[in-house]
Amino acid sequence: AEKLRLLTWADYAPADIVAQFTKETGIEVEVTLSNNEEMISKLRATQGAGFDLVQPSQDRIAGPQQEFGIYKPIDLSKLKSDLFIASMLEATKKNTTLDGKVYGVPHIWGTDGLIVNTKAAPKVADYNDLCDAAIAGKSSFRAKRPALIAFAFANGMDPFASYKDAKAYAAMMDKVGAKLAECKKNVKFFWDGKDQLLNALRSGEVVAAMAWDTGGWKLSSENADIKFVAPKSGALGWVDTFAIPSKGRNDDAAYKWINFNMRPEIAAKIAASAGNFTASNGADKLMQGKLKDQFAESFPKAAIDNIKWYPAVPAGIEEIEGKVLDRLKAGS
Amino acid sequence: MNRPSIVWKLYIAAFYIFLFAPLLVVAIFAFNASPFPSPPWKGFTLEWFVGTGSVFGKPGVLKDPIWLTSIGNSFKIALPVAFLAVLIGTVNAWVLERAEFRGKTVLAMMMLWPLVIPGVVLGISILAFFSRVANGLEDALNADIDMLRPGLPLVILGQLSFILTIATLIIAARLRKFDRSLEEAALDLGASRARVLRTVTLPFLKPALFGAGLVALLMSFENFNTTLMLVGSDPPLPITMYGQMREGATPAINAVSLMLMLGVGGIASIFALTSKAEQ
Amino acid sequence: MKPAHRLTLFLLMAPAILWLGLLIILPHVEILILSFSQRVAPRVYEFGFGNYLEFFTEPLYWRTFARTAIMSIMVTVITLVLAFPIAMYIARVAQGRVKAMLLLLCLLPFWVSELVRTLGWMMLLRETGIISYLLRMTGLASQPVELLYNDGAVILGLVYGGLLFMIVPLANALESLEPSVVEAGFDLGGSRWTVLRRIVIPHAMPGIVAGSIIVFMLTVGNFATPVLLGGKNGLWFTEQIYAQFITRFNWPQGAAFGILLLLLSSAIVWAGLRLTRQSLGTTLRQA
Amino acid sequence: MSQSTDLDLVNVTKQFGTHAAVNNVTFSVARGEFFSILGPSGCGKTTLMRMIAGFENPTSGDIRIRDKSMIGVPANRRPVNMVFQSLALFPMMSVGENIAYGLTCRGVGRAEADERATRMLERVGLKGFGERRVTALSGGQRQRVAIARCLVLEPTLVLLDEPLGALDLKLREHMKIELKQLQGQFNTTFAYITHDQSEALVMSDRIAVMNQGRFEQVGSPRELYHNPATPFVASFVGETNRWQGDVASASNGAVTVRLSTGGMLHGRGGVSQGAALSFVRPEAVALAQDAAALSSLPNRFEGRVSAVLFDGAASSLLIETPGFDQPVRAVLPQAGPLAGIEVGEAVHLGWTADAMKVFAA
Amino acid sequence: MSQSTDLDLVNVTKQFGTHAAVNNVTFSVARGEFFSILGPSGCGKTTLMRMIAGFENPTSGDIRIRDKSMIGVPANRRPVNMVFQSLALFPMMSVGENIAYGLTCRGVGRAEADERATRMLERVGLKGFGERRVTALSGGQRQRVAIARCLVLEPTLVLLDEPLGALDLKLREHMKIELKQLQGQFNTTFAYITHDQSEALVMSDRIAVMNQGRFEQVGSPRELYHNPATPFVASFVGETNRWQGDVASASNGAVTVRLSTGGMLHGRGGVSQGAALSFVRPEAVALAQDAAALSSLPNRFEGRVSAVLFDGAASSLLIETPGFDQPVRAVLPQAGPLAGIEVGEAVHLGWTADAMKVFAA
Ligand SMILES: Nc1ncnc2c1ncn2[C@@H]1O[C@H](COP(=O)(O)OP(=O)(O)OP(=O)(O)O)[C@@H](O)[C@H]1O
Ligand SMILES: Nc1ncnc2c1ncn2[C@@H]1O[C@H](COP(=O)(O)OP(=O)(O)OP(=O)(O)O)[C@@H](O)[C@H]1O
Ligand SMILES: [Mg+2]
Ligand SMILES: [Mg+2]
Repeated sequence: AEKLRLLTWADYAPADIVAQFTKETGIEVEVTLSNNEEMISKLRATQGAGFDLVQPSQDRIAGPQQEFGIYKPIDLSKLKSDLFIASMLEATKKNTTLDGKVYGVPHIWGTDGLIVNTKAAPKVADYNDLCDAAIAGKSSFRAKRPALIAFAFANGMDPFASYKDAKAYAAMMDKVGAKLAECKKNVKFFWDGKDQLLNALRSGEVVAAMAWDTGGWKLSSENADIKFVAPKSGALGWVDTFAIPSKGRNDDAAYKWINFNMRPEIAAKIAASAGNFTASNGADKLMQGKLKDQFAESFPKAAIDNIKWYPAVPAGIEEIEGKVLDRLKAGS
Repeated sequence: MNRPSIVWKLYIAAFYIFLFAPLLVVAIFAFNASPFPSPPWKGFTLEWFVGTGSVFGKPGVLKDPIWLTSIGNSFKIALPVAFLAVLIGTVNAWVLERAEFRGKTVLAMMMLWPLVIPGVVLGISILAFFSRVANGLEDALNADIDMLRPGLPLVILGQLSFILTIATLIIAARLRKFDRSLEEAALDLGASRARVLRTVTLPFLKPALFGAGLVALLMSFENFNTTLMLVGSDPPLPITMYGQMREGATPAINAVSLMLMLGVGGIASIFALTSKAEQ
Repeated sequence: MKPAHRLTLFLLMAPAILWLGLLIILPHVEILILSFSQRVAPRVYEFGFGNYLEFFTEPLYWRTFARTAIMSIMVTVITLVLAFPIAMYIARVAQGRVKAMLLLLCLLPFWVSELVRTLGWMMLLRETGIISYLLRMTGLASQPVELLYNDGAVILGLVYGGLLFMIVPLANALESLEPSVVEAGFDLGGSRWTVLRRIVIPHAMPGIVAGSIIVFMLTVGNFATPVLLGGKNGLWFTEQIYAQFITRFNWPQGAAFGILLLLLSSAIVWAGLRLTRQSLGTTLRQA
Repeated sequence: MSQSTDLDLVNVTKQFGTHAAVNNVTFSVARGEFFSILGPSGCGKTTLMRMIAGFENPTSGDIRIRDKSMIGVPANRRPVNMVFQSLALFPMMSVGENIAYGLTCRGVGRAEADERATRMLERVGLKGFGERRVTALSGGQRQRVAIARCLVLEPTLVLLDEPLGALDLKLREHMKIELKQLQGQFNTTFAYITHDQSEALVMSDRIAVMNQGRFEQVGSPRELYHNPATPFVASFVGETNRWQGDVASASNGAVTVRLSTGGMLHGRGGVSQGAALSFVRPEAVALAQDAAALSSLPNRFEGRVSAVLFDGAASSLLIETPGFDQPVRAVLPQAGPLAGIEVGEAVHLGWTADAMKVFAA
Repeated sequence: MSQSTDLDLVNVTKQFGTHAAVNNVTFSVARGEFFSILGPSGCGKTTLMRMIAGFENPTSGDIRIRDKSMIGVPANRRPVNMVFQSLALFPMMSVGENIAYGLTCRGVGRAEADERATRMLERVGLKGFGERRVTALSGGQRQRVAIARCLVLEPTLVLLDEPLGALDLKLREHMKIELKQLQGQFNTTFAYITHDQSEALVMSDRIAVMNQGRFEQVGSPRELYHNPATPFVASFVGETNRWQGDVASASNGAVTVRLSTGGMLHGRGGVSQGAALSFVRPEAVALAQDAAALSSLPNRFEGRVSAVLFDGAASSLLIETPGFDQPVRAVLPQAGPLAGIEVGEAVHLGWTADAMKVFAA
């Protein structure tokens, strides 16, 4: 049978959705789970072969494309653009355009903020509070670029403004790195996988962490003390996309999958499975009230306005960040 | 010297407890009716083996396509690796023990070399090299050769690169013990060379061939470092386990681990029994 | 007869040549070449020592390197010390069935995936794990105790992983020591310590070296154990290689690290062999 | 015990499970004596020696060296040293280090130990071999190093467990004589075990013949050879003819034996009735071309040569003789009319009553 | 070649590099003969045999079996079978399968091969052993299986490469006789190699003494023992006294030798001047208490017993004799006044000129 090889995040392709797709189209879907870095590195290793559809974040498309040429331009005519929230589609297209060609369309979006056990760590309201001695040994964040960006904002810098100026950016990152290094002794571990963090929060090994909103809301429903908090300096907004690898073998199926996924009723189900929001136009109406309520609780109007959306990452920036992160992990 | 002191015996006992503690813990908590593999004990369940996911939100190993496919992938890798390791290992052993040619010591040293290369380095070097070959072929032929990209074939080659050394050593060790006058005796009694090989040499090597096959199977099943760098869209068991462990383990991993232990234990006992029968 | 003979020989050697050539030598040549190419612009690379320079100028990298080397040596020594009495017992005290059992029991855990073993240690050591739980149950600790995510846990995991590879060559070497030689050592007036130092250890030297080399190699090249058991402070050099390849997409830098790791391990193995005057071939055969 | 004994074993027994490897053995070895224990494989020789050296503890009985009980004294504190069957040279040391090992264990300084080792090497005829690896020595040289390694410690007693077992025939012949000379030269007491009767006979002052954990007889080589006390000793020590029969009559030590195959034999022994074993040495069988020459002998027969086993001075004849179920073995005459005898020829044979020992079977 | 020879080697040479392991050897073995090649270790015996079996090709010369040249015929097509020093029984097969192996190789059917193997086992005294593993046999039984495996093929010629080397002394003595009997019973030609002179002497019809790749002498056991053609044969075959000296005078085969230590000896040999080696067998040395008894002997000396090597029938004396640099070895008299002679006693000794062989050194 026809096959679609999908490289995506956990929960983005739940089994029942896959089954429904197969039923409708006769196309089988082979799902491989991954994260941004591994998605790109896999494609880099294969020069864009091995998968037919991938879902990196929108800021991770242009740079790697420029360096490695691992994606194929998207034929927008094959997509039903009215299925997308127009503003989000436009923003994503802009961020993923290289040499006039579009390489990604939006799928799921969400934010990075703080998950706080309000009983054990009532005072945590911003990223810097993770470094507070009161919760020594019980905080956590990922040793990845979102942490750098978040702490930059929390300490009054604007990293996105310096994207174009590598030197200034490097200097800024050094400062952030120093701040994080100081914070490190407070950290139980740098979390890696979502469930790993959630388990630690559940068990009380960790009481406050920088993490994705969905995780916080999931825990909230289990334990009312745990809340997702939009930090004072602003949550970080991300958008995961659909992109087609340069040597994908089944573009038709890929477009079919995208269109299928963006159908409001399907998108709603996926959003519920992932616990995030979708770029599908009209899906929010179908979504259960709970997620909306949680979003409303975590994001008062001001906080929504304060969300910092990632712009596309220019090539070279990640190298600067990478070194800072390495130092953070290695230094003691 | 031959009467061990009590301290020594205690040390031995402690050592074996130390050796098995982690495995026992893993095995026991495969049956814990809790979504996390940690104490306290919440009661006995088989949910993590055969559950459909209705109880803990995640299905048991035998119902979860992720685990099932990765177990399948492990076999898809291990069986060819074992087969090729035995086949090529036998030929290599023959070259090492029987052939006379200049540069033999160099070749023998080269065959040992993979053992002192870190697995990760082996992985990246093969990845980089085959990727260059694939790119070159792509430019030249305008066709992408999937086999040379990360994926099952490359994992098989990567594992083979060092498992072959082990297989060669095992078979060569046995071949070295072979008394060549047995072959001469068979010739002397009128057998043709092919017959000598079939009736005398191969039967003698059989335990080593079998042993090398099992060892290759086990090593392939548990290899992580090299595989990690070469895996494509079809991860074998260790890679999946690693992913799940970084995600925060559920007892499903314990269940898989227990199955793995039982499998390995089974193979090891077969091996022990056959080698005993051999004596 | 002669040309046919040479053809046969060539055919027999072909698999070995293909194996070593395609899977070992050329790939290493490739990463060597790769390690000398440095990026000047997107998709533009040129020859240079930049990747190595980077290693030496960035303390982070060489510190991780040194840390990995030193900890690996520590792990090797600890493993040797822990394994020696066990190997001694298996080789020289235990008899018949017991001996076979002890050896088989030693082997079993090590054929199970490294990840399973590491998982076991994680379950034992973590704050919500078994040991912490038991300590609280027995009243020895009032708070949950975190034993995971530190260098101690890494060393523990690595030692555990290396034990078998130490015990087997040691036991082999010790076993080949004739009992009467040991008895002669006592008979001529030697104390336990004298016999151990002057007879048993010198005899077991090939086994000690073989075991140490293997354990060192496995340790220095390990990835999963330090990653999973290690804390926020510890970075293993293989993680750097992994990071360069996977999260940084910087293959040339990763290749340079790979070459450096290869040099490190070869150098230490060579030094070990020189110090103990053993040869690689016989040593590995011992294992 | 008398003051001039170096070693005394008193009722020593060693049980392994229910099996008594050494069973109630008592003997003494005098100062300066070359004492051998001779017995077949598995009879308990090594076990006995290991108890003296201190590697096994006797189940019961006492072991005394120069009148001091050794029970509970560990091997490294006993004034005895052992030459092992496998020699057990230390392969990780040079020849010189091997010999100096025991001295350094005693706390003798490096320099002095080396010097004494060098001197000892000279005395055993291995001058200048100190730096060699032991693996680079010939069998006989290794042998001498093993002995030198013991002698340098000037032990009261040297134990030797089949030290010539690993050597080839010609070398063994040579080392037999050399070993005996060394013992005389150092004037040390040797306790030597072997399963080779020729070794024991040639070297020893006294021999104990051991069988199934017990001593059958202790005596000088000639005593054992000419006056065996038991059938086991008679057949184990030296080549012999052996026939089974029944006592026909007995008086005053003179015994007549009837073989089941008909022969009547006259010999001497302490048996008075029932089944009997008779032993005659091949060299005691007299041969003649005509019966008259043997008329003085009580045992006289006529037979036919079935095989000539020519082996130089050790040649023998097998003679098919009516009344006997196996051929009689006799020494091939080196001179005289019978020197050239061939297979199939008839011959007369006979022996004195004294030459035939009869034992109860 | 004569029609009654089974094996003929003509000027066979085998070079390994520059070293000639076998050097221009020519001999024939008659049908049904037991022919031995006797020589020290490394003299080329195995190489010679491997050329006959077909595992090595001679550098030059011809090997003919029943008058057919074997040059270029591979091992598995030659009508000879070999019993290997290591026996080379197939451990993966039962005793019966071992014996039937050669038959099935020839295409004999399973059932018939089994039956013939069973019959052969019976003939070598191993009835009912067919199902056993070869590892479950004693040394002597394995020996017989190895021979049966060859004999079942009814080869023209059986080659045996030191087949008794691995057995212990007593068993070897026994197997010597058994092997000779087997050969007689099957009436097959045997070519046997050994470095043990006693084996060769006892079993063989003819013996070739080999040294450094060459044949020194070929002859019957008695010929070799009593009339050695070369000094090597004289000293290698049988126990002997050996002295080095110079020819003082020589005429008509009678030679007088002056030892450097003064002694004057009279013997026989083809040497007329220069350095000479003299050989006398211990059993040829006559002993007496007073000189008069030896007055008829041309060689007469007086000495003093330096060692009595008591070994039953094989006992000997070492006699320190003025004029000789080493003690003279003589057989210990078993009877007469000298039977009880002790170390230190004076004794007269002598031998005939015929008993002493003199060769150019
Ligand atoms: N440690 C032991 N445990 C049990 N039985 C033993 C032990 N050591 C020896 N034996 C048994 O005791 C008996 C005597 O053994 P020992 O080694 O003393 O014989 P031996 O006379 O030295 O024989 P050989 O001439 O073959 O060396 C044998 O039956 C042997 O199996
Ligand atoms: N394949 C070979 N290559 C080189 N030299 C060889 C080879 N085979 C034998 N030789 C040499 O030829 C000589 C004779 O060897 P051979 O094995 O025939 O001796 P042998 O008389 O059988 O000795 P042994 O009694 O020890 O078995 C030896 O010096 C040996 O080293
Ligand atoms: Mg013994
Ligand atoms: Mg030979």
